[in-house]
Amino acid sequence: MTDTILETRKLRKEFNGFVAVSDVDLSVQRGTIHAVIGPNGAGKTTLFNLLTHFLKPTTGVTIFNGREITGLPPHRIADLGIVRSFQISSVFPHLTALENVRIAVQRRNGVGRNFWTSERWLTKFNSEACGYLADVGLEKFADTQAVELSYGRKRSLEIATTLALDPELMLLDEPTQGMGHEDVARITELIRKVSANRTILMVEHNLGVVANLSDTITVMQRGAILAEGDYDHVSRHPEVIEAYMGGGGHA
Amino acid sequence: MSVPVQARAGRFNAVHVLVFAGALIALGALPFAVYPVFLMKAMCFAIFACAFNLLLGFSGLLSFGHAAFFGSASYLSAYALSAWGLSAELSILFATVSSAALGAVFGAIAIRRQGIYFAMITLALSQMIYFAALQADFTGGEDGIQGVTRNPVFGLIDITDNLSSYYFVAVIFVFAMFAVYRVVHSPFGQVLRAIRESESRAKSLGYHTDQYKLVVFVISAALSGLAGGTKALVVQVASLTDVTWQMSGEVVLMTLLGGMGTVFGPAVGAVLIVTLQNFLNSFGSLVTILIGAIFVVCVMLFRRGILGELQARFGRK
Amino acid sequence: MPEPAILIDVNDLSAFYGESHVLHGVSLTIRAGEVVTLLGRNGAGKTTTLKSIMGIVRQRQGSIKINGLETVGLPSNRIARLGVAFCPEERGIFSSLSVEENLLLPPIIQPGGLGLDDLFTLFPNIRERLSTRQGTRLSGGEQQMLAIARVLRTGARILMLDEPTEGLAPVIVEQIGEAILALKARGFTIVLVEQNFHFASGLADRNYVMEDGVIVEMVAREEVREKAGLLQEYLGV
Amino acid sequence: MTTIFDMPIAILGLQILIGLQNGAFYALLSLGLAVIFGMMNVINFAHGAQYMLGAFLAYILLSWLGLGYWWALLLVPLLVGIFGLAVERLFLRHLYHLDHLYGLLLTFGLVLIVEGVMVDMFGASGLPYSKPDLLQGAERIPLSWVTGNERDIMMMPVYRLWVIAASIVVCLIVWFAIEKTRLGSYLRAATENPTLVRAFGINVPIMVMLTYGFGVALAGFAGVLAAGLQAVTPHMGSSLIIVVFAVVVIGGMGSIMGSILTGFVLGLIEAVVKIAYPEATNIVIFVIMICVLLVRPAGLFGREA
Amino acid sequence: EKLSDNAVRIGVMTDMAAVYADLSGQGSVVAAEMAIEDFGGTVLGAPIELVSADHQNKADIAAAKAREWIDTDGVDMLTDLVTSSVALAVQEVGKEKNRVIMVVGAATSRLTGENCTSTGFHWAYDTYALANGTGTAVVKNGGDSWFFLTADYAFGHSLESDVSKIVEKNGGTVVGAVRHPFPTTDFASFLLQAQASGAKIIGLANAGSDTINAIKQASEFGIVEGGQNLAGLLMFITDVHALGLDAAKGLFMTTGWYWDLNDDTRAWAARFEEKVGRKPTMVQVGVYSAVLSYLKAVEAAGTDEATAVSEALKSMEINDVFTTGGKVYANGRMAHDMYLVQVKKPEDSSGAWDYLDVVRTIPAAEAFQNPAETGCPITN
Ligand SMILES: Nc1ncnc2c1ncn2[C@@H]1O[C@H](COP(=O)(O)OP(=O)(O)OP(=O)(O)O)[C@@H](O)[C@H]1O
Ligand SMILES: Nc1ncnc2c1ncn2[C@@H]1O[C@H](COP(=O)(O)OP(=O)(O)OP(=O)(O)O)[C@@H](O)[C@H]1O
Ligand SMILES: [Mg+2]
Ligand SMILES: [Mg+2]
Repeated sequence: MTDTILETRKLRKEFNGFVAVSDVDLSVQRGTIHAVIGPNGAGKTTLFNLLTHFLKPTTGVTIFNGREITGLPPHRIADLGIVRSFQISSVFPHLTALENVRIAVQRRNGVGRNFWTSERWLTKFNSEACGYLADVGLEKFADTQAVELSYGRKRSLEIATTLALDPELMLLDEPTQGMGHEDVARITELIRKVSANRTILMVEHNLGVVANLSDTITVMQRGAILAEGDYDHVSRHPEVIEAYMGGGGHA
Repeated sequence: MSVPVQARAGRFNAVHVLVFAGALIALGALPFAVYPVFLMKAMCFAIFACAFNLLLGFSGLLSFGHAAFFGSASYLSAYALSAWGLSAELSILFATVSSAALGAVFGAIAIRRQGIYFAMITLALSQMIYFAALQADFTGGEDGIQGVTRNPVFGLIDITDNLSSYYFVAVIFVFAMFAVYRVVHSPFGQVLRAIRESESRAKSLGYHTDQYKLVVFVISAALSGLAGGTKALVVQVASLTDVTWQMSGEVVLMTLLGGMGTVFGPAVGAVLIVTLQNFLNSFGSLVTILIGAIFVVCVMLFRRGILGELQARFGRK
Repeated sequence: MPEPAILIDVNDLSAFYGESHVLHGVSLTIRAGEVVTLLGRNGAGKTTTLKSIMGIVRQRQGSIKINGLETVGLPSNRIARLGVAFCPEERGIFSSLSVEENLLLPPIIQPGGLGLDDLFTLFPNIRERLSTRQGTRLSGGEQQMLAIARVLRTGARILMLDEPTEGLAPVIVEQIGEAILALKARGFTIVLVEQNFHFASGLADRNYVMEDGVIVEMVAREEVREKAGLLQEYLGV
Repeated sequence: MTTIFDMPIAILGLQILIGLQNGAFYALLSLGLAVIFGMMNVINFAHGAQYMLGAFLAYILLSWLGLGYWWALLLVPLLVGIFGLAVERLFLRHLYHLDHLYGLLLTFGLVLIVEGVMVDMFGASGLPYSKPDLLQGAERIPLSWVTGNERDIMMMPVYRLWVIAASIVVCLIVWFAIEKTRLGSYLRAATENPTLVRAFGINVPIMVMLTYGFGVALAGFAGVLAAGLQAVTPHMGSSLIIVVFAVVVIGGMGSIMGSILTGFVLGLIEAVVKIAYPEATNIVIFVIMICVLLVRPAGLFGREA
Repeated sequence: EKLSDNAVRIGVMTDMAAVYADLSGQGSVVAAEMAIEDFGGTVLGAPIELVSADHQNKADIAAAKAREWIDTDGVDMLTDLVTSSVALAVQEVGKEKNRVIMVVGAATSRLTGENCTSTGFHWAYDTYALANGTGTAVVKNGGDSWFFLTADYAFGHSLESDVSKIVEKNGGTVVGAVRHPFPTTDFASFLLQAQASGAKIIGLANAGSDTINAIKQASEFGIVEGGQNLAGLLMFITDVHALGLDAAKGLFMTTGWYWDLNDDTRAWAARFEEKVGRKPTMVQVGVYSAVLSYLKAVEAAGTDEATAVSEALKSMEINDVFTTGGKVYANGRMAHDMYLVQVKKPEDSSGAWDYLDVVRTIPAAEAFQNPAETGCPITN
């Protein structure tokens, strides 16, 4: 069964006259892994920001599960089941890795606003949080403060945190950036694993990962969609090769 | 609260229990050693500073207008006590609730701004309160509300003598400290920490961060109001002093001096500053110099604040 | 042909972050005109090594000689004036500066750096976005380009690039590879930290492999093939 | 005489000029603060005290050493600046890596010390300082070109004209030095990430120290100007400092021109309020600040975070 | 037992470091010490002890400290109390705890009016006396139209309204007033409004640095040259000192005391100056007089119980360096002669502190309000 989980119509974003996303019609099928690739500055992250409502579109609408969600504030979007990771890693630096993940687990269980009970009550979420850490290979660092993690591990932590929300649609902005080869492999596997009953939309520059994972690929350039299709299709597209992949395109 | 009591109690170790019991006993015995009015005043400021620290220390919000809550509450409870003859606890409750309401208004305006802008908006709003206090009729202008009476608690228990009012204030104090502790060490407190660390990440995880900040702002304002309302009862005066920006500054200093990352540090800082002001009182301009010097030394050498420094030394989390 | 002079000579370097001891006796040498890479898993200590050479990590022991001068006691601004430039992995674009201000920020240390025109040919995005008021408004990849462009301008003869291709589109990665070779040809010395082994090994004269804060292997260009097994073990490639 | 709002136009015009002159003080002080606050992220609470110190030094130079106003104008900023350098070197330097609250606390402590010492040495009620002969008296400014009436003449005190002129010149010089040279971007960058800027080869500690000293010197300069207008008292700075902070915030932190323009404009607005509703003079700036920040979160000329 | 805990303790509570520190402050403490010394150091055979504190012009600090002194240190009398809010708060504590409060530094007439207490006294001056002294004299001198620069708080308002009444009673008119915020450093705008009003007299219903700055800046705009005159409604000799004679010359003001009145005052002032380094103000010498009178009253009453001492005070005649023939009214007001003074021209002054010429002595009965009209319920 494939139906459309997310759809945009004529989505557009201008920054002081500069068009970063230009009338994009994107449609993401439920249960697939959908990759967005494109040259730097093509508007991929901006598109993510529009989808999660971190930015307000200049014009255009977004439809999620058949429902228009255009005006909602970002936290409502997350409530609906759309969660993102950030391109430039964004963790809670002085919380331990475990606490980082637990914040998300807590959110999913809707116990954030509870200010009358002890936080010890939260320990019941620890084992679940540890599970997510183990998924990304950070179990050894559960009690390390996030600042002290190396760059690559921070990114793994961020993915674990995102996963912990168990989102219906997960947006990953360059999940493997800054990771070593083994980690890239592990994250690729992880993404495949977690994609089982959810939809994943991701931006990625690592073509190996893209080729390996994605069901559909949308190529953006200068804010607009240049090509769309599976990997074989887009990797042969001459304009894509010229604008994005270059000579060594096939990883 | 679904967690079994045993499971929680089990996490209290003997040291905690001892420290806690010791503190309670000390609190009960203290008025026999130290002048109770002074102690009550110190407790009021301690509540104020701890309430303030909910914002500064645990949510990363520097409010530079907290005197508005403290001061307006002190006026309102003074007025309720002397003009309406309301009982002590109701007057204080009235002041607390009003401060919470004021906090909701201030919070709604200020909360969307960050850092220094947040500080300046709160300052500006509190200057409005100052202006109102100076101009309004019921506040008595710069003469303040004088001769506030200590009405009986529940209309029954007489608290006109210092010792009985001390125990009344001590109960409020313990309640407020517990409230602060509870808020900080709660699931909500955990989210606040996360918001302070990275607001955008918290948002993307689905937290409505503005709402969280507003809630903590209101809690902090309410507790500041509790402190101010109680203070009017204690010193039996409500005056402009409590609504000036200098008072907002003083509470920042108390908090930093005591340790802003700690729950009870601000109380220690408050007590210390009140004590300094009290005992060095007759030295004139030398006091100013001395207090200034103490701040400089603290910032340079004990910057985690007194309690923060102690915790770091003795390795508690 | 005589060996080119040793430019950077690191001997038994230890580095610390507060209490934690991160580098445990790193030794490496870099000769004038070489491209040398530092490879290793996440957290191996590559960044820390660069930062120690640069003097950004101040808690360090051992010896770091740049052009024969001991620099362990020097502050980073003095080290930079010796002609060493550093491009950090987290990019370090300043949000309070416009793109142009970011680009022009590092002072020219010696003549011979790339001119603006060269930089714009290399990274056309930057020319286009020059007037953006906050550097951090750029896309991730554009920020990376800006961070690289910024140090290429300074004329420093030793470039230390920490994961410069991270987040860049394959075409740009290719171009950066070419640029590095061009710079090498102009006599620059380049130290490269990379996760992208294929990219790095294609450029490098020598590769150092790090693990847990020490150098565990040095692989010269000629040996890459024969030591493939070893690299597989250390890097998982 | 021509009148507007029941007020002779000559007097109205004068009110405006005086607003400008008060604005000149706001501009000068907020400029120094903006340099320190916007460029170094230090909340220099001692700015008012340093301004007061400037006024006192002018008094001391005159009464102890017989050095008059012009000497004071030259020497006082230097002396106050040196005081600033010492403060930076001894204290502030060790606080940059911390939350900027600590800078606030430290400078607050310094205020208490400096004010206490001054009260101890000179008393609290104030000292007289006389301006030089050259700047005594009032300038006749004809307004007949506006009103057509020969009798409309403003009598603007020369000293106040001088304050406006001196302040504009200094503000423009500073603006040029910071915005039109590389200095401003070095400073802003160093605030954000000093380690990296240092790794570019810039001696950040020295640069920051000089910047602080310079900002403080501006406060000292304003202090000398003020000594000619008002009683020199140990508390003259503390009532001003909060308003000046407000000016910097309205202008937008980090914007030099923003601080200057806002300073002058707010002086003018205040002048109007002083006529229309004088009781509100002390809060009008705060009302404006709230309005501005609600509409423009980073102030009028600030960069959005 | 006649004396509580066998000692008489006097507390001087004053502004030690802020704006009123010069006119009271440490000098008030020294004056109190001098009074104790002149009295002989003991009363009724018991020692006299002095404590002092800084109330920082904050009512809550003052009230709390007053309670502490009374409850734990056995202080019998408190004096000085410089600002109105402080004085009102402490007088309230004195009422509750039955202690003698002798306010010297504060100005508000409320202390012996609606807020009077049976053990509260007001010693040196009050807003009524100042308004009355300056207002009457100035109108009589031809200054019959007034414009006020009023500090926008209760003290300023009451000073303004007191003076207005007097001006109108004497046949003058009030043409306007501008309420300026407190504190204000630049008065130019307000002065111009005063100038535009055309009033002959600009009354300064403010205090301290506000008054100083207003006067200093008035000279810039040629206000005096333009035919208008300034009247400082609450000024101390320290204010004249801060202004310098150049700026202050010709100014009228009312004071309760001046050091250069007669040989006694000169001698006392010299003694004081030796210890403090400057001439005394009316507040400081007022503290001396209050303490001395209190001790005499304790001796006369034979106890330090407040009501008895108050009775004794009210039946005494006050004769000391501060005043001769002073009377204490039932409402606690000590009525004594006041002086209308004018600031000397620089060329007429022999140097520092030689600042004032006494123009007129205002007899006590005329200077202070008739207790029956004050609104104080205590009438005998
Ligand atoms: N807030 C902003 N203000 C101005 N310009 C912006 C802003 N955000 C993004 N841009 C510009 O919009 C364009 C698209 O940026 P975006 O971050 O979406 O690119 P991207 O496709 O994610 O690139 P990359 O692969 O490098 O991450 C870029 O040129 C960028 O400079
Ligand atoms: N600021 C810090 N405080 C404490 N420990 C740190 C800090 N920065 C790094 N570390 C630790 O030092 C070790 C080396 O880190 P470094 O950043 O040098 O690794 P790296 O090889 O560059 O890794 P990556 O490929 O992920 O960038 C890691 O274990 C890391 O956790
Ligand atoms: Mg991107
Ligand atoms: Mg690294």
